Amino acid sequence: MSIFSKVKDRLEDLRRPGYFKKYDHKFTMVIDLDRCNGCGACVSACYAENNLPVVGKEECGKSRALNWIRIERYVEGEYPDVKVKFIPVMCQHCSKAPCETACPVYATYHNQDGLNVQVYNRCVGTFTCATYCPYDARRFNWFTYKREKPLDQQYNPDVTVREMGIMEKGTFCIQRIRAAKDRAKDEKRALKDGDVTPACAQACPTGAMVFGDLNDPESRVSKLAKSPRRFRLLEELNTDPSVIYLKRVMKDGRGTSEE
Amino acid sequence: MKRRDFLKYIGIGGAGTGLGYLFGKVTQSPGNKLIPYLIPPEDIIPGVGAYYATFCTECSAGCGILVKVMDGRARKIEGNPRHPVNKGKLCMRGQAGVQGLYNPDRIKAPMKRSGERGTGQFVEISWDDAVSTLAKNLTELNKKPEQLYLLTSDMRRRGHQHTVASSFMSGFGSPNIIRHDLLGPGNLEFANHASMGLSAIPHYDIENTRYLLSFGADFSSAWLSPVSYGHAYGQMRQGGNGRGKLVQVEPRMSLTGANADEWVAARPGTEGVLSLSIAYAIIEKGLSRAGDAGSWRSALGAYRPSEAAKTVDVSEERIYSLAKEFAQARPSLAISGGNLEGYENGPSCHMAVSVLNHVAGNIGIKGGVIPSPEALASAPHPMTGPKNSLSRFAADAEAGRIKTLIVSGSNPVFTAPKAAKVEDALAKIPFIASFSSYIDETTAYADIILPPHHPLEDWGDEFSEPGAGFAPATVMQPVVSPLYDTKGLGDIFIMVGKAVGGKTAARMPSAEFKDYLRGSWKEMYAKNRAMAAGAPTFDEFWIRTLSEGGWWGAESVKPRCAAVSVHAVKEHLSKSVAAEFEGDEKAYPFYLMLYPQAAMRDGSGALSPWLQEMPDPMTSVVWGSWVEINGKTAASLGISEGDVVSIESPFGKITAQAYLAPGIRPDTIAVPIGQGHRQYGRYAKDRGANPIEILPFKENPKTGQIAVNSTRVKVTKIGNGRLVKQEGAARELGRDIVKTMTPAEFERIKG
Amino acid sequence: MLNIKAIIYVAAGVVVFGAAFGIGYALNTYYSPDLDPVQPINFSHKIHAGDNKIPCIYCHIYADRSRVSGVPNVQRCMGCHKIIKTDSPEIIKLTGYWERKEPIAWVKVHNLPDHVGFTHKRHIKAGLDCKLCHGDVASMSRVKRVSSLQMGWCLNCHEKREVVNGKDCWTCHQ
Amino acid sequence: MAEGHQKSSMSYKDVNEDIYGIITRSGIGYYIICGLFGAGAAVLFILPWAYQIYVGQGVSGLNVPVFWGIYLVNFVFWVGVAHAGTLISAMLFITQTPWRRAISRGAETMTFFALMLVTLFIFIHMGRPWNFYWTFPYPTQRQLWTNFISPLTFDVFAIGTYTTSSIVFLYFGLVPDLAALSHTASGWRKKLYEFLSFGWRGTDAQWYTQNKACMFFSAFIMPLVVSVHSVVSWDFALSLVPGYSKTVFAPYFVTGALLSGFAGVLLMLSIMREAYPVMKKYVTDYHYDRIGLFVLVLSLMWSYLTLMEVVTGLYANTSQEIEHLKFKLATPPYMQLFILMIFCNTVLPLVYIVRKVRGSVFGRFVVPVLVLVGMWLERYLIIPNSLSRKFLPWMWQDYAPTWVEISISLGTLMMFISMFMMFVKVFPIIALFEVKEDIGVPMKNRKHH
Amino acid sequence: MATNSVLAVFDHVDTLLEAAHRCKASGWGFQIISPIPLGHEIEHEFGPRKNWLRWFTGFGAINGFIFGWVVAFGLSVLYILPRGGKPILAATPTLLVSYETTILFGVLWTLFGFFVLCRMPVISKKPFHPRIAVDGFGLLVEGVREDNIPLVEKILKEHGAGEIERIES
Repeated sequence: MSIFSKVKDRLEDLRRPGYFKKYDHKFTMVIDLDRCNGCGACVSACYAENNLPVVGKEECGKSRALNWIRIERYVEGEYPDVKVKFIPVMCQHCSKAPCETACPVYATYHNQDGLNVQVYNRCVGTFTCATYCPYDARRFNWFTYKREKPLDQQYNPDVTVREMGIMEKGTFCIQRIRAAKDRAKDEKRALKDGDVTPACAQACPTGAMVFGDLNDPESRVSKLAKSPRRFRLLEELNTDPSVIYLKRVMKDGRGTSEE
Repeated sequence: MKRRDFLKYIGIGGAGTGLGYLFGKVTQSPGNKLIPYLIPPEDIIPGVGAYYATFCTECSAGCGILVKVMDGRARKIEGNPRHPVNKGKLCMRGQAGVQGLYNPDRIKAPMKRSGERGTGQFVEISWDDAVSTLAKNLTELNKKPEQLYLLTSDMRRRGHQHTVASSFMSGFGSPNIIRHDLLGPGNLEFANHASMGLSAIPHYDIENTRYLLSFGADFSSAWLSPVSYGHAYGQMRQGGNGRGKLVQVEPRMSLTGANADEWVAARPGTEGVLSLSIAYAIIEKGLSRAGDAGSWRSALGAYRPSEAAKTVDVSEERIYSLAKEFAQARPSLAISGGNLEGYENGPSCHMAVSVLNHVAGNIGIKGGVIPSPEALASAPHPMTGPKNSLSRFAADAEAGRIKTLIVSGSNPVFTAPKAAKVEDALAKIPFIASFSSYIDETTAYADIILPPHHPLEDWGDEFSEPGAGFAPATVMQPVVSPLYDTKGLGDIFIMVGKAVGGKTAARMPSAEFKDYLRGSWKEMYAKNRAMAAGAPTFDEFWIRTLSEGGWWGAESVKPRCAAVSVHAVKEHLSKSVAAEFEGDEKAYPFYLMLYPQAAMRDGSGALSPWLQEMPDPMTSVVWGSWVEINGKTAASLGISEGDVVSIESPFGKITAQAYLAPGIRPDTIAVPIGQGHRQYGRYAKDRGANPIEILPFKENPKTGQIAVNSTRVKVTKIGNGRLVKQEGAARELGRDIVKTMTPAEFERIKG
Repeated sequence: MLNIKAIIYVAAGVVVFGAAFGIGYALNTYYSPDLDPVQPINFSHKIHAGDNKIPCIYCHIYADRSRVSGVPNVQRCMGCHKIIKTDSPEIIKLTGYWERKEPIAWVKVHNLPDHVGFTHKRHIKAGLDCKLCHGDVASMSRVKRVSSLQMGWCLNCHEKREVVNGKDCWTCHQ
Repeated sequence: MAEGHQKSSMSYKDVNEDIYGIITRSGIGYYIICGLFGAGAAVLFILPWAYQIYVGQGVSGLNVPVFWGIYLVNFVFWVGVAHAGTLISAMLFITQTPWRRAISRGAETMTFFALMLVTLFIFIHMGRPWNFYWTFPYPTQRQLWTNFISPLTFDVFAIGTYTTSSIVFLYFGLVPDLAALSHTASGWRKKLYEFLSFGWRGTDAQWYTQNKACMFFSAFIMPLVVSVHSVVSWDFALSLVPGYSKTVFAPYFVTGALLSGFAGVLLMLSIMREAYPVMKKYVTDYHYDRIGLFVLVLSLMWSYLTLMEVVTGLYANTSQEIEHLKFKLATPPYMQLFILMIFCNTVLPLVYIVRKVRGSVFGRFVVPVLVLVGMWLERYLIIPNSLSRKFLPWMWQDYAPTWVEISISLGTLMMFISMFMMFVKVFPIIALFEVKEDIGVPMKNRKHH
Repeated sequence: MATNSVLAVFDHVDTLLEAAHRCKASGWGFQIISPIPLGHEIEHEFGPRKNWLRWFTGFGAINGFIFGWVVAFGLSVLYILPRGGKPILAATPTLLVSYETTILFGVLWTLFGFFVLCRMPVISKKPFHPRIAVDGFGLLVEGVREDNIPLVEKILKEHGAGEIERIES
């Protein structure tokens, strides 16, 4: 009987969407669009931290820049009533990510930290994940990009330099998450709020980006995520993203008056 | 089995073994070498990053940074969380600092010119040769030491590196220090001094203000201290004590304008008029908080909204509503910069904004303009000397009064208009030495280059403008060992000074610059009681300072008082506050607005591939320059996006690609500064256009600022093209991607 | 009719080729020179770690603090060999390096590709014996790789020891 | 028995000689043309592909939102072309339609080579094609398998199964013919035939088994044909992309595939008949008549589904769908391409209503070529075009193929032709025994019932 | 008991079938070797037949179906990597995979069955006449006692056989 029920439990487990009963962590980023001024510091920080290659003018012209995070700018209205909205978009680490189902070789999957991770050395480059991604967050190594010497001395050794033919995307600076876990383990404690800050959030001058663990009810993100200004990008697609935006307050803003 | 068959199988087997072996070889990772240290550096653990504190030299804001060093190499620059200026944050420009250090086009050793001047051809020589050549040249000037000129920049004019340079010049006996800086806040400083009597830039308390009225000040990208103001902006919006409102007045929507709640597209050059008319409206409606409102009312009589409205191209009602909101919000703050700094009568414009602040009672209050406290006692004096007179420099060179020129940290060939004739001036100078890390346009004219360390390899210090309650003193220390055969900037002056001998050598510190710096700090430590707090001995203090990145006042210092009196500004406001533009309105129908981007600033960022690839926030253009034209204007001129257009002013012509911007006045076009280098390394060279070239040479005689918004231009289409930018379509098409809410709703949910 | 002989011959050929391929592959994988390369100095772990019982961490000083264990620097070697056995030919080679101020270019025996984020620190802190992966180095006069260092080999151990998140790709890959 | 055939006058011997003649008797011109196509394939396909592998996928025109370009278009197109072959054999076998017999081998061969290109295009479009085998579930020391919920894994299984089944099906038909021809042939062909026929004699039991096996295969392949192209359509339909995520895709793709497949068979037969006049004895106007009707019917079905594809988008009326349709239907040059596609696939096949046209030169050559072009355009208008207009307008980008992509596409087409031509020189392109069956069983006394 | 076989080549099928009837009546075994399938005619003459092929196919198909499920479910459980918020044991996609494997295995087992039932590949030399490859219809009479051979030949001749060959076993 016990074996039977064990098997039954196990099967139920395996039938549970996403499998994990509860993620160890649910790393989440809250981006306050009312703070964000679109300065681009996060983009640059990401280049520095994650060994992103510079592709040059010609490739940029083909829309092949390898920016893991970009700042989208949407314009409303015509002169003189122009309204501009900025939104930093990176990999949204969807809990129900379309890209994860797409990969035939498990190069992208969801891990216990609630992250959508990309395993570079497993990728065979079928492009499926990128076409499925509604946020266009994935970038591809069209060539083997080399930094001219001695610019290569700046490479971050904690992050692989990707070769050609590999898909990549924002990782929430997973190397920093690992390092923080490593430190926490050394100090024999659990990970606490503020231990991990991705490069973009660290650089953000306006403090628009806040990163933390949504599983921890005391964390800053948990508190911010309860904000009534909360929304998620293309939420109607039900991808359940882990990046939560807070609405911009604008003179001609669209209200949520339906509520 | 026959013998022949057997042999066949042997062959097959052999081939199989060989292929298998090869396959194994190919699939295995190749073994590589492990090269250990001969003698291990003490503080380095291989594979573990260490952080060294220093400060950022990419602009004059002086943010504190931490450099992550791993295996002896600088890997990443992050903000120093302890530093009061940037509070651990850092802009894109600061991040890219490592690309200056590891730039492939850095000068690796002293060099001597081998080709024609201006072509940038040099051969390497030894330091001994370089120093003795320069020293020999200087000794020949012994009779007339004033024939030595030093051309330097306004940036970092406050540290000991420049003290050494100053003593070098004074020891040699030449008073001729020319400071040239395209984007320096000279007009603002002058205006603040003249109107409020402040010797330093005050603290604009954006963080605590509830209503920020910005006249062209693009504090989100390149104005004064973008990181510090960026942080303050975030706090103002969602910092917890009510959401502050931002109104931006400028003809071209800048990044800050894009974030503003209201964008007021005043006619170029009339921002000062608008400011004064708002001030007038405040007084008129009896909302003024200034004690001397009455005297102001009469002084500002010419700026009645009813009359100003037409000049400014902003409706009278709007002026009144702005005035009402500005005066009623407490605290409110008006700031000025950007375009205003670039007008020929920039000081007057700035003063007009000071008047507005005064009238609304915003000076000296929290959330307003807070005058800086006294700087640290015995901090090195800011570099003095004739302020910013490139015209004098050009004239002196023309007259043959300059025999030897030392260039350090300035690049006037690029940042001065063609009309300034800097190149001609340089050609006249018999001997030019450049202390530069890169072959920029000015260095290309040099006869000899003495390359200094990159700031990440060098010693130095910085005393940024004191903010409210702190006077930071930041130390620059080498975070990596020098990459090439270069010397510290201070050491170069010391070396040359000693080689020259005589009085010059006597004025030079006896030791290396590093020890001189330490000695100076010891002196400062002795004179400042506040510094000693928590550090009983200097050694302890020094170690703490190095590890924390600097020292910032622990005690809050009382700010000085300041007020604007009619008397002080009368003289400056007596003339029209509206700026003049060169060129006939008929022939040249458009105002030309030049503006610095966060990435390139005055063009010094162009050498970094990261910054080149960083999309401009407002246009998303990368790796090049563009001209922003209003969509309707462009349509009437038959220009579509990406078209190559020529921009012609009375002083020259450039070509650039058109970007149809929604946020720009129809009578204005805007071009970013920073591209169009003819030298300056592989990433910057021959990319885009340099709009400074077509400016008239208008130097403000009092402040030395070159007016960058001072001409009209005409625009003609000359070809088709495709603009390299990142945006596909910038309209939401009703998808409601970025969700927003109204301020009223925000107030409701907060309550 | 059908040439049965031909079928048999072809089949035999395929078998022989396959077997030979396997042998070649195995030869390379398990007996390749990469496994116990000749080092510039004939350093013997047997003498140091075996006979003289010097603990590993004495020379590989970073093993418990960093991802890399750290090859001992020349200074550390010279620390002892200024006095001990200065006349042995290998030590003379070492002294030569020291005097020329030239680091010794050891050949890597345990080499991992760039995308593997292995860290010594965590494994040492978990109380693993160095022997577990490096074999009984104390009995080797020339170091030889005894483990395949392949992913499956890592995973087996992770599974056996029930490492937390031990089968998550990003635990090891970077 | 054989409607419309004038073959009863032929003897079995004629058949043997004719078919072996097709294999052996060709002028030097044939080999030169075949060689030229082969060389063209080498220059236009092998070299650019090697260049692409060496330099990276960046040599193609793909960009950030448009990750799937004409490689995938070709992939889907060739899967489509592959469909007619087995379906003709299988469906018509089950219904025992006699006119199948003369054309089934040719159609199956086309399927076989089309599937080769399908597999090839999967590798060509990969970023790291040297790791292609990671997509197969096989045990390794890494302990990692493949993701069974990925539509691409379905593809691996579907196309793998389809390729295997097609080869087996082709082989089944070939066995008796090879056995028969091995007695006529000489030299290396004889050896090859003997080897491949594995000692087939044609005993009653063998024929019975062969017939049964073909029957089972047909039963398997009919659902397989449907599943393969619907699985290919799932690659797109299982995503969220506007323009991809449509329920109509499975029937739409299958119908389109059959349409292009039948057009391909039609074209192939016409060309073969010109190359081998002797084939005119076997492939007659009757065949054109039947296939033409098929094309007509399929084109009508396809047109209906195309209409529904647009209509479903319009009914959904989301901004995404509308923008996608706007881009596809109202933006040059895609608007013109769409009109061309409709002309090729809907308007043009209508000429087949006239019986005479079905057998005319126009009906035999021009229409099938244009239908194939139209079907290629259909895929082009679905695959890269939908990706150009995804959810975030900021990332909208257009796509244009580069010379590498175009060259590889042309090169593979040439490879297809040259391989087909070589196949004809090795194996009988008309099923020997089936044609004999068509002629009828020789009887001395009694009439065949 | 030494048995011998006789192979006769006929021009026409009906005569061949008549001869076959005679042989059957005489208790001799026979095989018809033909260039085209004669299933229809033979069944008409001798009644319907059956063989084991369906069992091969069925076995393969069922096996394939099971294989599909085992592979897709089993391998998902072996190395658990959650993806897309979908369950590890996802039924719908597995059905798709097993659909394909059913067909694949069915096809492969049918091929195998075909080889087995056709006794292919042939190891030894089997009686055959080159004319059968073109337009002859062979009747192989088996299990004939040696002394009955002339009788058989006579009967075959009577029914219009062309070439007749004795085949030594």
